[in-house]
Amino acid sequence: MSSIAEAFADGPAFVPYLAAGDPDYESSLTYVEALERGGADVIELGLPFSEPIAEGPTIQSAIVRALEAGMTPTRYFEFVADLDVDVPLVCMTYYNLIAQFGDDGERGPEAFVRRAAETGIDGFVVPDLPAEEAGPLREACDEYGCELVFIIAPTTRGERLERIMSQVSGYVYVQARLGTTGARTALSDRTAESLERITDWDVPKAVGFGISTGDHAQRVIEAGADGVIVGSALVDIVAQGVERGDPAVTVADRLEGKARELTEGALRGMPAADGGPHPERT
Amino acid sequence: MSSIAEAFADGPAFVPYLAAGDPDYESSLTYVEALERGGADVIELGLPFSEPIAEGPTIQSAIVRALEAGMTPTRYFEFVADLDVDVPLVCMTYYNLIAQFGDDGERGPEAFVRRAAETGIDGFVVPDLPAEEAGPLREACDEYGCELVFIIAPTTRGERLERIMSQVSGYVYVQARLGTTGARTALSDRTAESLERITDWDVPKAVGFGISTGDHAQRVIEAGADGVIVGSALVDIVAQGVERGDPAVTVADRLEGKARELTEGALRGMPAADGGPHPERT
Amino acid sequence: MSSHTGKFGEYGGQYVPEALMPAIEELEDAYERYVLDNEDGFMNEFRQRLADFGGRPTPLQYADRLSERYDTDVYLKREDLLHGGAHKLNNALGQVLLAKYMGKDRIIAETGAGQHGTATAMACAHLGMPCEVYMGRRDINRQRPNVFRMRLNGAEVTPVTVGRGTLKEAISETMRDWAENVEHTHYVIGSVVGPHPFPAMVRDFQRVISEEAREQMRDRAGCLPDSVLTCAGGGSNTMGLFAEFIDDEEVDLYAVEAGGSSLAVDAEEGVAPNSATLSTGTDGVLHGSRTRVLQDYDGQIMESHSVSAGLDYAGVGPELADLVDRGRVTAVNVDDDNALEGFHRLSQLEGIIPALESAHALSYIENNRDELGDVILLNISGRGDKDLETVLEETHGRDIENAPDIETFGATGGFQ
Amino acid sequence: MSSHTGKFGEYGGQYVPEALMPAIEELEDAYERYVLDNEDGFMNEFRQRLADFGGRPTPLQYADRLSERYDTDVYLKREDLLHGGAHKLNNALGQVLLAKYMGKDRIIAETGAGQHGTATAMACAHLGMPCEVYMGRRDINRQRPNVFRMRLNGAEVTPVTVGRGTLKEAISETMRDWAENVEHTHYVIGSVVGPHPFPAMVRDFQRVISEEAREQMRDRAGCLPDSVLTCAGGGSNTMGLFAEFIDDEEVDLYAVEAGGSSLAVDAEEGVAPNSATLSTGTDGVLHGSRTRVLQDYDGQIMESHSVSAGLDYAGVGPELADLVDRGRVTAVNVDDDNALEGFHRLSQLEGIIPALESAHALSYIENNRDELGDVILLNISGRGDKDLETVLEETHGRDIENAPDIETFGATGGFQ
Ligand SMILES: Cc1ncc(COP(=O)(O)O)c(C=O)c1O
Ligand SMILES: Cc1ncc(COP(=O)(O)O)c(C=O)c1O
Repeated sequence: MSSIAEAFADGPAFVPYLAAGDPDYESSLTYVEALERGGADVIELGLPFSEPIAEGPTIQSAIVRALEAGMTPTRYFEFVADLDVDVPLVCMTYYNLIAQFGDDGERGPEAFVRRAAETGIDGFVVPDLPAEEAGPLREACDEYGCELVFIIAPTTRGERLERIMSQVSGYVYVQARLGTTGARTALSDRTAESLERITDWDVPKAVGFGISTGDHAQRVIEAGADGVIVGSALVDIVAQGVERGDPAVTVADRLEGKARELTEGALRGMPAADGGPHPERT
Repeated sequence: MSSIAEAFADGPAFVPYLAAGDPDYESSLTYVEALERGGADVIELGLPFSEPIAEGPTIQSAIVRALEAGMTPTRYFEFVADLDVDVPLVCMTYYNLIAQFGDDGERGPEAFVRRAAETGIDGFVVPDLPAEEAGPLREACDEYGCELVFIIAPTTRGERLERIMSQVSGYVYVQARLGTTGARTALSDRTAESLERITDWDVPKAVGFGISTGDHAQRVIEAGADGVIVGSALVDIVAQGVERGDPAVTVADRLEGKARELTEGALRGMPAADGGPHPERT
Repeated sequence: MSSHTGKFGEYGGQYVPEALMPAIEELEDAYERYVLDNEDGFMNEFRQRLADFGGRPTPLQYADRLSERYDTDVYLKREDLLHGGAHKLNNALGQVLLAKYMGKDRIIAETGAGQHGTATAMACAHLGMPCEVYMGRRDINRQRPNVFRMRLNGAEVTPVTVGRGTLKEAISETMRDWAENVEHTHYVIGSVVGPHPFPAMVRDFQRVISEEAREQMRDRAGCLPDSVLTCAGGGSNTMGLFAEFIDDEEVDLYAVEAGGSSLAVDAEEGVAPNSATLSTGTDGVLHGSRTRVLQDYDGQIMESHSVSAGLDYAGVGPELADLVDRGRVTAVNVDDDNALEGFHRLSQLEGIIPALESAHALSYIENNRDELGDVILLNISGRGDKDLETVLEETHGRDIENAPDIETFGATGGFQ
Repeated sequence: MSSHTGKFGEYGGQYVPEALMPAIEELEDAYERYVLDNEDGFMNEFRQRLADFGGRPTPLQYADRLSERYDTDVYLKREDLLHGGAHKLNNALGQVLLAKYMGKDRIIAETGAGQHGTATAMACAHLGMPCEVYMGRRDINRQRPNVFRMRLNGAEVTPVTVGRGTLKEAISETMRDWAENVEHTHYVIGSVVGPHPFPAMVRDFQRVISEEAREQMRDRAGCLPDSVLTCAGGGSNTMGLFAEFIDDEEVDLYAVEAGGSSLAVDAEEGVAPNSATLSTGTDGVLHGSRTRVLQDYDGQIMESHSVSAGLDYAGVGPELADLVDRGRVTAVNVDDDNALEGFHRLSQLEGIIPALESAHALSYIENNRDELGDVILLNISGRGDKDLETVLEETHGRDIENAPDIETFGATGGFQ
């Protein structure tokens, strides 16, 4: 059983996202570590790309901050190595950085995955890489024992669902609503419907896009998800810290607090042992 | 013999121009009177029109000053009546003012000429009225005993010359060079050539456009002209007075001086009794 | 009406300084030989260049959304698509080419809004002729992009500072230059105004508009229009659009002038707050011909006004004045506010930003739909790019029904 | 090269968020049915509207004075005469019409210089579709007239403030909007870039340029050109002009990119002082497709630069990249200074003020006349009215051989 599979094994998983190096290398290390203290089961760690077409304004800004502070793919792997966390790490980035990555005279997905795996990355999410174009990355993941997470959108149906199912591993990232990443105050009611389409998939289902409170997390789990992915709500805390000039420890405490709120919300949503929304997993 | 014919009868005629009412009614009266003292044989008195297409910048500006000071056709005739001069007056204006002139319920050339003749005008020059369109004005002039002066340009030739010859009376205004009115430092050498084309005309030939010194005047007369027409060089003196804020008497004195210079220059150009450039006129 | 005599009823003629008469006679001769008799294939070359360089034929477009709005068939003749952005090139190219055939080696022109100046500068660059354009100082300041375009095309732009510094002063100034350099210079006048043969010749260069439009109407609509509308400043696009329809007695012709801010005239001040010469002017002599003009009781020419610089002229073509007198053309007018509304309406409904001049004609339909019959032909004489600044300024602070919110065009925020 | 697979050699594909994939598949289907198979007469309506509303065909003009200068036959394809002032309308009208056929009820688009945005806004007004255009904050400030034109046509213009606030950011932002509203919104992309089917579809909408030009060359010159040149930003006018000549092996095709101020790239700073993607770029994935891009060693996209906003893009169409790789198209470039010279040259010699984009292609002839053969076809992709301010600023202080003296364009005096 892979480390990611294990993370989803007992109870709902809380999967937070932060952009590596936002707003600077050192602070960012402490922020990611705070997430683990707050209960993270898996951490999605963004490798910043200059054209993040799947992100909303919050994460875009985080990426700009990280890039301006000097984050690069090479620094990213140093960052991962420097991180003191025990939970599995998923690298979230865009395909061009993977395609261009050079190591030991080689370029492309294999070089990237090899280095990532060596450094301690357990899986990948690449929002601009549809299943149709994923061949080379899928192979590299297989070779180095990494997971390749895919996103399914509310609009994904029919053949596309099947194509993704045949490629996905680790977990499936269920996009709760259309659009880009970003915290919302109201939760999309398309979540349950989305989950229904994939009840028979044999990977855990983690729901993301717009989750910002413990209450949201609870309801997502109640709707049948195996995990909640939260990005913008956490990045907001980093942004706020930058804006107010708060010391890194204060920001880290807030992140830990928010993570705990979300972890607990998710736990509250877990079905009772006597069955409930997740009959298949009792 | 008309008064204009008389003015040309003995020796070369000096024909100065000023715009009536420039820069104001009262000063302008004294300026015109100064011209007579300086030796004017005939005075061309401009009736200002808003679009003086045949004038250069100097006379344009004079016209703008006169219009702004309230000159109108009606005021113009009052001006003529108020003038204390004995030499013949030629009204120089544009055709629209003649065509629009209203008097006693009538409009147009006849009304205009009647009023002008009553007031003491002896002739007209209308630079935008070619011989082809001059019928109505010609008739009115005949009726009221006025002269109708035409301009011939260096480019006027053949049929056009004849058409003008058949209509002209008083004198023919020989344009010394192409273009619009305006004082020049050098004199056009087209003058003699222009005069040659009309040696057989039975009206006096007055040359204008660009004459500004006694020396010019002399040479024009030597070239065979019967008179010199001078406008811009005189208007320049008025403009200078306005600019410097000189009292009207000072300006009038200067005008008289300039007029005298031109009169004398013209006289110097007169052929000796034993013949010379004007054999036909001994 | 015989254009050969240079008279249209009472109007027309040649009221110019003697120095110009020989040139005008020479031009008359050239007009008859090259334009009317196609000597040396002049008209063929003209037509060919209008096509290749100018982009003729311009389309006739069925305006879906206007037609729906007015429950009638509205066809637009798209002179805005001509090179330079207005019908002006038809005339400028014709005259510059004619000057070449005549052996002239210099071109002068006046311009108000700058459209005729830019068209002339383009034609001169195209045909390799030196070009000088006179433009009022005030117009230069109002129409900088057009000044710059002329300069880019290699023309000199000479400011005219006399008087109010607008079109009428620029025309006078150009005539003065012509009087001086008449032997080797041709004066490209910008509309169907001035002494004969200009009104007839400019009309004949613009006639291509109605030659095409009449044919296109037959092809597209299967019939002639019930009414034909366009704006009239000097009236060159007007005569160009009307020319071939004049003998079609069943077709109503409308010349839409600029009503400005009011039709009242302050003769005391010598100011007309409009340019509706055909409606409010009287017979007079201006810039070389007898025609309708805006003048005071004495015959002094008045300052005209319109939100659209291209219509802002105190005179009008003598032939058009005569057609109105004879009842063949109906002279109407549209004021500044309604012209702006027409401008915004066409921009939003059809995706065509018209010249403010053309917007006058468009707006006439809005309030007079019933008298215009079932098939309307409207000339879009030019595009509105030149008018963006003016529209911005003039729309601001007025209550223009359908204008987008352009206050937000400021330095910050979006433009929702 | 089969466009049906969405691949051009190594290039192309569909690298977009999953949320967009269904829409892209729907679009693929619509492209095949309506565009390729002319279902419901889509292509007929498209062609008709391009003619009546757009002003097609645009002329092919023999350029007398350029031909003389280069002692060769230079023909200009006049896309500057298309409605809106550039070839952009061909594509915008095609896509907006397609969106209507697909039952979409909202249009979004990105724009850099504003040309694609204005073309889309015009097409939307014409077809009655609501329209929102994303535009970088910096571009908004540089291109105010185009912003105003879009607003006049009823479009919303939404500023993009991320990053440097130019085209690349605007494209990303439009993709985000699309990802959110994909079910009822169509994204009208502005060039032959983006995920399949955009590159093939946009090419097919622009193909009309070469369909006309090839025929016109045969009619006018009696032969095909030896070389065909045009500028390439994303490459839509380029592919449109090349499409029908690709099988004519004897015809040389030149894509002229913006050399900016230098071909050197500062990978350290992430800045390319040019937009010569085909010459200096490397394989990468940008905005949904694999193509040549300007990127640093890590794969971060670089800021490109060109004096001409419409060429200022870090990517290029995948099909064009492939044609260059395969040796069918020659990629060359012209720097800012030479482009400005070309701009002034065409303005003065032919009376056509070209877009700065088009000026690049023109200038290539100046210095490479010998390799181009005896008959040259050059596309004037747009007119330069939009560039007046830029040209004024950029010419000032440079030593541009044939520029008019524009320092005197100041507040006083003449413009001799
Ligand atoms: C677009 C446009 N339409 C109309 C006019 C008015 O001129 P005319 O009445 O001679 O057609 C102008 C003059 O500049 C113009 O630019
Ligand atoms: C006139 C003109 N030409 C060329 C271009 C470059 O675009 P493309 O390479 O897609 O033709 C643009 C882009 O805005 C343009 O406006």
